[in-house]
Order: sequence, then structure tokens, then C-alpha cells
Amino acid sequence: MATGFRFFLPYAAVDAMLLISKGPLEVEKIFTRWYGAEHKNNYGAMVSFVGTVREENGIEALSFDLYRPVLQAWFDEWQKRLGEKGAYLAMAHSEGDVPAHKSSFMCAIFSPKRRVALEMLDAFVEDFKANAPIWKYDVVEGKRLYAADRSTPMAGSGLLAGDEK
Amino acid sequence: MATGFRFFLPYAAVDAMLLISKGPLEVEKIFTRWYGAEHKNNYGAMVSFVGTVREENGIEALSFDLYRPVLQAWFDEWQKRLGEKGAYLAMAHSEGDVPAHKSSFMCAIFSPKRRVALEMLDAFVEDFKANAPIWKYDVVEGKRLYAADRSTPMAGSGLLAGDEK
Amino acid sequence: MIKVEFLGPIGKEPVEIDAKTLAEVAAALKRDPELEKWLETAAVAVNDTMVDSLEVTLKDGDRVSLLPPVCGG
Amino acid sequence: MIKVEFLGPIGKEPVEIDAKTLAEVAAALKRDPELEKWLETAAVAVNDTMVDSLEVTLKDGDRVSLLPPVCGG
Repeated sequence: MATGFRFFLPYAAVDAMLLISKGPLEVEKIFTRWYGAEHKNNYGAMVSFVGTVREENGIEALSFDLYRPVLQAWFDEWQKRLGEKGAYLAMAHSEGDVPAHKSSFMCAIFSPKRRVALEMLDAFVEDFKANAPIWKYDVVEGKRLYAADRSTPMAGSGLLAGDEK
Repeated sequence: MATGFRFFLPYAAVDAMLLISKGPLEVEKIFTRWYGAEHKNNYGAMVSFVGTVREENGIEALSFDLYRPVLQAWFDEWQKRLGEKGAYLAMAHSEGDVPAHKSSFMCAIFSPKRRVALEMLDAFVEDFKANAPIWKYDVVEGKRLYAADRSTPMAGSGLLAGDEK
Repeated sequence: MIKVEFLGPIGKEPVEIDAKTLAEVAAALKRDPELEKWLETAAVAVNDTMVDSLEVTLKDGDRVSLLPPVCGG
Repeated sequence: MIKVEFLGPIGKEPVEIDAKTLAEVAAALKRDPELEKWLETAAVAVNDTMVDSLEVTLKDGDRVSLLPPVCGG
């Protein structure tokens, strides 16, 4: 069912701190909400990342599919890992089309200490690229073309191609 | 002269991308301006850091002195270093008092590529802590007490205590 | 029966397979030539939990998902 | 004359010193006991450019700044 409806939900928060948005993110509003909600909690450092669609190679837009149940589990695991360091995580991602110069991904980490925030932002964004169940397509002349060459096999990939050991 | 007037300027941009603000930073407004101004320039990644005054040890506020000419030169050097990597830097800092739960420092790095942005944010913030000419005071019962134990001697410190070699 | 779903760009309708382990699911899917390239690069979830062994046992109604290479952001 | 200014928490009014090198400035400042701890930890700028050698030569009107340990953010 999750795969069936994933193109049609107009706007939905999967979790208070994992936001899935149809189309481009409202970056300023999301940042303001995160800053307001979390920065009052005596966190000294807030680091954030915003990913914006670049205009290149004649691409009109990027488009995204995502698989919510595994995305949520992956996010919850990170939230737990950060919680053990006294830090806190927020993330937003687009579903569907995002035109050039609009943003499709943002995340923030809140921490009492800057070292944790800086190190974890790097680690989180890299793991996001490698293991968040999100698929990217170039939109060219109205068609969605899977961005295979920029995609990364997830941890454990190829399992079904192997022989039983 | 720079030291003479540094407590009295109400609000002044030293440079378009180095903002010095009397009292707490208007974080949401600054973020929105940076995002809007730079994120249209086909930068795929924007990373940012926000530093907020923590409530601890009975401190009412932190207070900051800064020395603009050397701060500007240090900032310009970083802007140049980032420019060589195709990236761009913005920074804002408070002068004078900043109460608990308000923010005194923010910076952002814009880059076509996420690796440059993530690595440079870490390097910039650490060098900021070590070499930006800014002095911090705890405000306790209305008095400014130099935060000597949290301060770092700048590169080249102790020069005048040494003997001629 | 085990339901197998193909996420993202694989673009294939779910299939039902009679299998008691993930190894049996793998064997069945290998018979579909259009899946060959995807099996080599897809990761696998059982009931939305990522797995890393073909020895996982399955029961009637379990759901196996194939997750091809990702690129969020 | 060389003007020497003491930034941030040093909290001392600027002084004027007759000196032709930074080494001579250092020698003059060492005579002030209240500066002893600051000389050990302060970095130095000449006309707002950071320097790392006592051999820097100075001319009339130059400005030497002492920058004590910093803590922005």
C-alpha cells in the first residue's frame, strides 16, 4: 500500500522531525520552525544542510520517489544514535518534482557541543546519500529518467543475486 | 579608532557577507536573506552553523568584543580560500550582550558540491574558534568577566614574551 | 504466499511467490531476465526491515521489498 | 612614535613607544608587570596585519595591537 499511494499525498509529516513534502521544500519556513522549536532547548549548536536542484545538462527538474516505512526506520535509528550523544535530528525531503533552484532536502542537528554537531552532520549526510531509500529521476522533456549513474547501492545490496552460503 | 567606537555602533554591516550586529542575531531573517541571495546562484549545497548562548552556571548573558580590521582580514582570507574551491562564505556575529537562548554567531557555506561544503564548514568553525579576533565575557550580576578559561591563544601568540632569535 | 514488491525505478508490479526462505525468493526472481540487473544492485527488506542474509525464513503474508540504488538529496 | 593598543579584555589604554623594531616594543612592554601574563598569550598585529616575527621593522606612526586569547561564537 505504501508504494501505491506515494505519488498522491499532497503534504504529510511522517514524524514531527521527519517531514515529507510534495514538491519543493519551503526552506525558510522549515528552518524557522526548527530553529524556534529546538534552539530554545539549551542546545548551543545548530548545524544544517540544504540541498538545492542545480540547473545543468538541460534538466528541467529532479523528481523523487521515496519509501516511507524504511525511511522512517532509518531516520529513527539516526535519531537514537544522535540521542546517545545528547544531540537531536530534523530532516525534510521532497517527493515528486522539484524544479531547478528549488530545494529538495534539508536537515539539521542540534547539540550542546559544536564538535558533535559538525561531525554528525557530515556522517548523517553521507549516510543519507548511501542508505536513505529515495530514488532520483531527471525530468527531461516531461519524462522521468532514473539517475542510475549518480545512485549508490544500499548496504546489503546484491543479496538476491548471490548463492546461499 | 576602531577599538574606540566598537561598543557604540548600533548595527553595521562590515561587508556584504560579514555582518556585525549589536546584540542578538536575527537568525531567521539572516538565514532567509542568505538562502535567497546565494541559493539562486546554482549552488547545490548550503551548510550553516548557528551558535546560541546556553543557560548554565548562572550566566545571564554572554558579551562580546571584536576587532573589526583583523576580523575582516581573517574573513577575507577564508572567502578567498573557499573561492578557490568554488564555494562562498557568509558570517554574522554579535557585539555586546547576548542573553541566554539567543544566538551570537552564524555562518553559512555555499558550494556546488556537498563534500566541499561539509568539510569547509568544520574547518571554518574550528579556525573561527581559534583565530577570529573576538573576546567573550560572562555577564554575571551585571558585570563582564573575561571567559579566560574557554579562550584560545591565536596563532603566533606569545611573540612579545620571547627573546629575539 | 510471499508478496514481492519492486520499489522506485524498477517499475514492476508486485508478484506473489510461494517460498519459505529468502533464498527461495531469490531463486524464483532469478528466472525473470528483466530482473537480472536489479538483483545485483538491490538491497532487500522483509516487512520493511532491511535484511542481509538469504537464510531469513518467511511465513505466509510476509512482504519482501527490493530497494534499488538510491540517490536522495 | 609607535602606538601600542591592547584589545579586548586587556583593558589598558593605548601607549606610545619609541621603537624601531617589534623587538624593541617587546622590551619596553616587558617593563610593565601588569602586562606579563598578556605578553605570553597575546598575538600581535602591526597596522592590522598579523605578524609572527620580532624582527619586523617599524616606522613613525605604526600601530601595534595585542590580541589576547579569543573565544568567538
